[in-house]
Amino acid sequence: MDKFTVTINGHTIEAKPGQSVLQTALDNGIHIPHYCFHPGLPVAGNCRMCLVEIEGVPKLQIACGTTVRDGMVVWSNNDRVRQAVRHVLEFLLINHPVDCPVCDQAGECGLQDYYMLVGRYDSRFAENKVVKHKKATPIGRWVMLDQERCILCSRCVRFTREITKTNEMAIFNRGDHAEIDVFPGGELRNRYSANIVDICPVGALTCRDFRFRCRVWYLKQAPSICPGCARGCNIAIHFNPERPHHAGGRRVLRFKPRPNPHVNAFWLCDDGRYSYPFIDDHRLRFAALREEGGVRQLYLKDALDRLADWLRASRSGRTAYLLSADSSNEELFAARKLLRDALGVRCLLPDTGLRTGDADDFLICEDKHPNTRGARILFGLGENDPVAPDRLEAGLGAELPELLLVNRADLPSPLRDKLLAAGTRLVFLGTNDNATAAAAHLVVPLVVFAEQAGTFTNFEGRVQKFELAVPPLGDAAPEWSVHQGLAERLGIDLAFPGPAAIFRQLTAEVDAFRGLSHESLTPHGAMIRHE
Amino acid sequence: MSEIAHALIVTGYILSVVLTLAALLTWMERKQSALMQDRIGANRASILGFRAIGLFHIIADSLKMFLKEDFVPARGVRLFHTLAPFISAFCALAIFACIPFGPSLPLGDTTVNLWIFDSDISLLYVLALGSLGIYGIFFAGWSSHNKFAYLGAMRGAAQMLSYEIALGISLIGLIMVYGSLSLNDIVHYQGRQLFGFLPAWGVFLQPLACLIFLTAGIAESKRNPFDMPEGESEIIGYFTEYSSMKFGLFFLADFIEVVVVAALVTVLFFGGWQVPYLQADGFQLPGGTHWELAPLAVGLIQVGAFCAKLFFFCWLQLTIRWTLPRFRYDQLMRLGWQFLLPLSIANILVTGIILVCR
Amino acid sequence: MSERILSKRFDLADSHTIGVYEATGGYATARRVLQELTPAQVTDEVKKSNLRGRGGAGFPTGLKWSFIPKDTDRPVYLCVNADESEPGTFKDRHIMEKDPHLLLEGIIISAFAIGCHQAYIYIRGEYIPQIRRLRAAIQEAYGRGCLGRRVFGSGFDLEVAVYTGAGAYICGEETALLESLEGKKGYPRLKPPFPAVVGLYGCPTIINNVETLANVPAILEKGGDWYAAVGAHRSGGTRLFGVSGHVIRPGVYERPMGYSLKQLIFEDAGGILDGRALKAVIPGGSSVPVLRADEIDIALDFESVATAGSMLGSAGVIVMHDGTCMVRALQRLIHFYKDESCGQCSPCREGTGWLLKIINRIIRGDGRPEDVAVMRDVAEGILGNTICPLGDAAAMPVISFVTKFRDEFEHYIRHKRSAVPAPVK
Amino acid sequence: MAKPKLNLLERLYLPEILRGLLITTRHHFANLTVHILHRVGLAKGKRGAVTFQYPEDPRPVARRLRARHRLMKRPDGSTRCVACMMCETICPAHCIYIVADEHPDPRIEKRPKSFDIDLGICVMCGYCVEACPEDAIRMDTYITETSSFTREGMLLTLDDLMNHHNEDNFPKHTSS
Repeated sequence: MDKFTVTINGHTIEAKPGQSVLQTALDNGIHIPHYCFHPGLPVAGNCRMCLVEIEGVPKLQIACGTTVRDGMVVWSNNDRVRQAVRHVLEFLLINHPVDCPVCDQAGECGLQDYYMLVGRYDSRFAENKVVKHKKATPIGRWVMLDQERCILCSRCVRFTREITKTNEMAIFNRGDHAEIDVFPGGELRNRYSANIVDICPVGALTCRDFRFRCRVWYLKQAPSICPGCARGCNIAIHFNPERPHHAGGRRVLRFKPRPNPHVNAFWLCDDGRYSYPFIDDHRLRFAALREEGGVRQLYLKDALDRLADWLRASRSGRTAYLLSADSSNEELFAARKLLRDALGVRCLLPDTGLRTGDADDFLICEDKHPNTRGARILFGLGENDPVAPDRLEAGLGAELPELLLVNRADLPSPLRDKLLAAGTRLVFLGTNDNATAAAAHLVVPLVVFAEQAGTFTNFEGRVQKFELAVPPLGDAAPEWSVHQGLAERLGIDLAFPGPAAIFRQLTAEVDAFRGLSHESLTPHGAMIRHE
Repeated sequence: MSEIAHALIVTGYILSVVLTLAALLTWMERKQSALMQDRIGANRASILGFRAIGLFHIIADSLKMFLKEDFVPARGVRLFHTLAPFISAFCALAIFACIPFGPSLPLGDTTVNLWIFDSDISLLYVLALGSLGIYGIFFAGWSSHNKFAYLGAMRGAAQMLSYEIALGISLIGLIMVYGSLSLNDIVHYQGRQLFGFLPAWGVFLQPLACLIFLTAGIAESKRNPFDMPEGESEIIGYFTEYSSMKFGLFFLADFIEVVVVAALVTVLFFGGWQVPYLQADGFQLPGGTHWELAPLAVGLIQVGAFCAKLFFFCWLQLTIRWTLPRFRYDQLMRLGWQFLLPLSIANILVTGIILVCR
Repeated sequence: MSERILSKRFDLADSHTIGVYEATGGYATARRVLQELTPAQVTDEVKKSNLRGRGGAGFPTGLKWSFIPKDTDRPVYLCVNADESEPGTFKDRHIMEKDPHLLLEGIIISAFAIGCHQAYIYIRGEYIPQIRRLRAAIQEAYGRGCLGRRVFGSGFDLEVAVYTGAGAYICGEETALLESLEGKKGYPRLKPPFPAVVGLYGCPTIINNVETLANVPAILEKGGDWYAAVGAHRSGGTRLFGVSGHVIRPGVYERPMGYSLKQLIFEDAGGILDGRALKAVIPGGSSVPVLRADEIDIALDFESVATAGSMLGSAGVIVMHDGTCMVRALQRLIHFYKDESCGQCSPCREGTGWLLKIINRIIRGDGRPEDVAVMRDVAEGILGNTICPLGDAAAMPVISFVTKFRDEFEHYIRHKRSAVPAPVK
Repeated sequence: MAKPKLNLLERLYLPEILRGLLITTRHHFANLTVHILHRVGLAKGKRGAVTFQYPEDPRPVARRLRARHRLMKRPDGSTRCVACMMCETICPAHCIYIVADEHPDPRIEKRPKSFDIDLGICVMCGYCVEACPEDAIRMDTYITETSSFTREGMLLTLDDLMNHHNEDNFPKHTSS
């Protein structure tokens, strides 16, 4: 038999044999309170919050540690269960310092949630709380430990034991003096350490980077894809739209992993997670033109006029375009339609983000761009691409181009100097400031991935969708709309109403993407057809 | 004394009485409304710590008016914008030319007439000037290039036209009785007695006309409960774009009109300067009692009586203004056209029938 | 005097040596079993005997053995639970001290029955003389071919090792014992899976109490039916009752299942100390509900004691006379459980500490009227909601104490002193 | 709303208008009399108006009046506020701006680096006081004169909120 029928709170639902009662309930939208259970970790069964009554079993059973049987009848909402859960919650709370005002977890705290759900609202605890050793102590680069807030669910211990296999954490002492900690003299050294902040159901483990920046209820979130490497981990962008006085004006405050069983399960590496500041820091907001006597800021439309003039003036074959693997599929496709197909511009993908040897066997990839695979497919790049920095000059052709459009990349400074000396007009299209942007004759500001919707193709060919989170800064525009603006000025027919339409055209024109649609990309993305 | 000098002196006297009264009314309105509403009212302006129950506010206000920026809207019409308050104030003031403030006072060997001119068409003159006042309002609204001002002006025009008719017609009965349009004649006529004891005042001869005239008169002066053109709570009104002394003039004209209405009611319906039983030689009570007085004393008492009556009707208008709530525009129009106009026509008919049958 | 199965050699000189043991018929049964019987026959005989676990829960031993998967390709382990830490219980140490070979013979037969070639004796670290005796006995047994390769010349190999615990009460819980044996922190495991399927190192494992295994040779010697007949109801054989507290002759008494508790206290143990009146009896080790003096006219077998509202548990009978302050007595018990809670699951970790704080406060004289109800409610919150029975063990005495001696608790709270006068020194 | 039915007399208006005039006139002359008597030093116990002559004659305020805010202090003089943002969150006018910072004492953990209230926006609803879990903000200063010539002048900073010239007048009651 491959399907069981179980009845939970009167709802008859199907269950997979071998699955736990709790997982079955959660999969079917029935919420049973739980702390120690996490779908990505082995079952510990120690918090006792998920107690349920199973008909025919005299004692209450924990839903996380009980596998379903066919015909099982489970109650998680009757008085007996509620009473027991209320007891357990009371036990967890008696020694918990109710310092919610200073606790960063407040607002996304399991204790608060279940207190509202099943709590005994008036405390009966007239004693002194147990005082533990560590309050607000850093235990790693990213993680702050507060032992008093800990409810000893052991999720973090199990994470370091089972997922990273680094075993930095353990529970020390016994009874009500038990406390989590890193081993004496040690600290969290794995590259996934901040995941224990995510899985901690209370405020015992908080993020040192996010600490006191913003209360979580001010945050809104948008589903997205981590741009940190070619893995394409699913993330939620947490941003603060209304209170600019927090976090020094940064809008995006953190990335949180979103579960995707095909890519990142429940996890996210620290490198990707803390890559978010580029969204707000050192951004190019307005177009800039370098003239005799200095740099002048100008409107985007005027910059596009200028660039269109330059493109028109440049002799065919003497214009080159350096692609970026940070662009979305849609942006790359727009570049392909305009620059490669319509104008015959030479398009190269420079290699700027390969950190050889940095990969591990879990999530981290050597290629630090989210869409190298997409760029390769859309521009039909061969073995020599991406082009290593030392071969870039050769790649540009026999004579240096008259007009060079650089997308986001920072050129190696010898090449840059040589180009400028040779009189090449350097146009920088990009999101963040760098040396090339500073030296360019024309700067066109682009939006970052969080300011638009689109898709990335990860290293294994999985196309995944990301959504708009925050509005563009200043005059910055999506790359596809820049290409479209140029096309209008050059009299080329290239009309896209938006990224969704581009994606439709892309799936119609590019073989590898044929058959994909936005619907097929939810929720876990979809694989391209193999070339 | 030459005619000119005489006219100038009398004009000066009348202007001083009217303007002083109008200025005083600005203070009185605030104080009276405060008393009626259990408040204290204006009392902050002080000179050397001396407050004079708020009387200095008159000075303070006019100083303020003079010192304010004289503002004309950029797209307004400067000429009419400037002209408007003068028309308003002029028309209101000019009415006083034919209002007798008292009898002819014998001063030594001359007599001083306490009116500027007397004519057979005085009443028509009064009505004509009253109607001209509308131009001030209309110019103000139109030249301001402001929709609220314009709305106020339109309302004002409609309202004044409507009530002008009832006002005029209500007087016809009176003219039929008095048989004259000269205000002096009318006042003299009211020195008689009806049935031997009742002064022959217009209010007794034409009680309905009196009521209609008072109502329509208040409406003409555009004050609560008829302050549609101003409508502070909704459109601010025709002087929205006015500041400085131009606004001051409108403001003053407003109070002069109060005095005008009071003066006309006094003259037409309450015996003008007549005091009951006071004849040229003294009091002659109905029982035959006679109390002789010097002609000058009689004259002064009559001047005083006129001022007292004038003051009383000013007070009455203020009391009405601070007692009654504002009409809605449709109610205002219905009252004018469907109520006052038919009533005033009926009044003429009844008066005519009585006169014919007598 | 009734049948003595376990303690028959206790009075002999040098009863712990293999010489004495073999001279009194020792190892004969094991030798016969290994040569003549099949494992299934042994298990059947034990099933027939109604032998029930002596550790406290009273689970039928034969049934437990039969849970071992028949065709497993993994090794099967036998763990002997000699971590006798229950307050009021001191029977296993007598077996290990006076007759360790009886235990070893039981181990040999049991291991044969379940197909185990490696047995571990997990003994509490404080039992130093017993550890020495046991190690010496194992040495002797190896020397005589009773253990090791080809036991008694049969084709059956068996290694026995002694493992000393570090003094944690929780390691007497069978799965915590396994964790400890594996070298980890003594945290009880979630059940299912039961150890008989996934036990030590993930292999099928049987965990039996010392006294349980010591009964096995007699069952195989005289037959399961005979053994069942010795006891009462569905509890076969005899038990070692450890009587302690306010009695004249405290000690270990072997009596058949179904023996009268009253007789045990007033005749065998000589009655109450100082001629005082009996107040309360805890019949099965500190973790079972207490019985008032008027409730003790019961038979000591699993079913009868359960009917009386308590449990036979590990048969450690704790007797308290009327000079005992029940509040202080409960404080001692709670203190013990609070100290011994492993801290893994929330109700027991937090609840025992809370209970201790409340009762300490009562004894300090700061009790509140609602405290009794709160204690009861807290204990009920622990009861049945934990991974292992330690939570129940802590909760049951609390519930029974505050229910049956409520007056004393309320008196203490109201008057800030005990209802029982302090004992005269 | 149902309109009241008017009887004939009421529909004639005039009697009702006269009745209204009588009421207002009565007030007018009664108050006038009292004021005149006051001038000559009589009838001191009778008030002729409900007006308070602010500022010479400050209006008595309710004990519960919500006036300008203040931040409470710990015994060592530092602020009691832990920058939990409850007040900032509940504020319906969005007039509170808090930036949190690490407190040097790990037992307190959090403190406000800056705490600004824009009185130009504040609606004096008192929700911030209700929401505060630390009793760190109160509106019991009885300071009602909070005008300024600039918008910036209406912004109270942490320092403004903690130090007041009339601190002695504040209610003394303290809760934990």
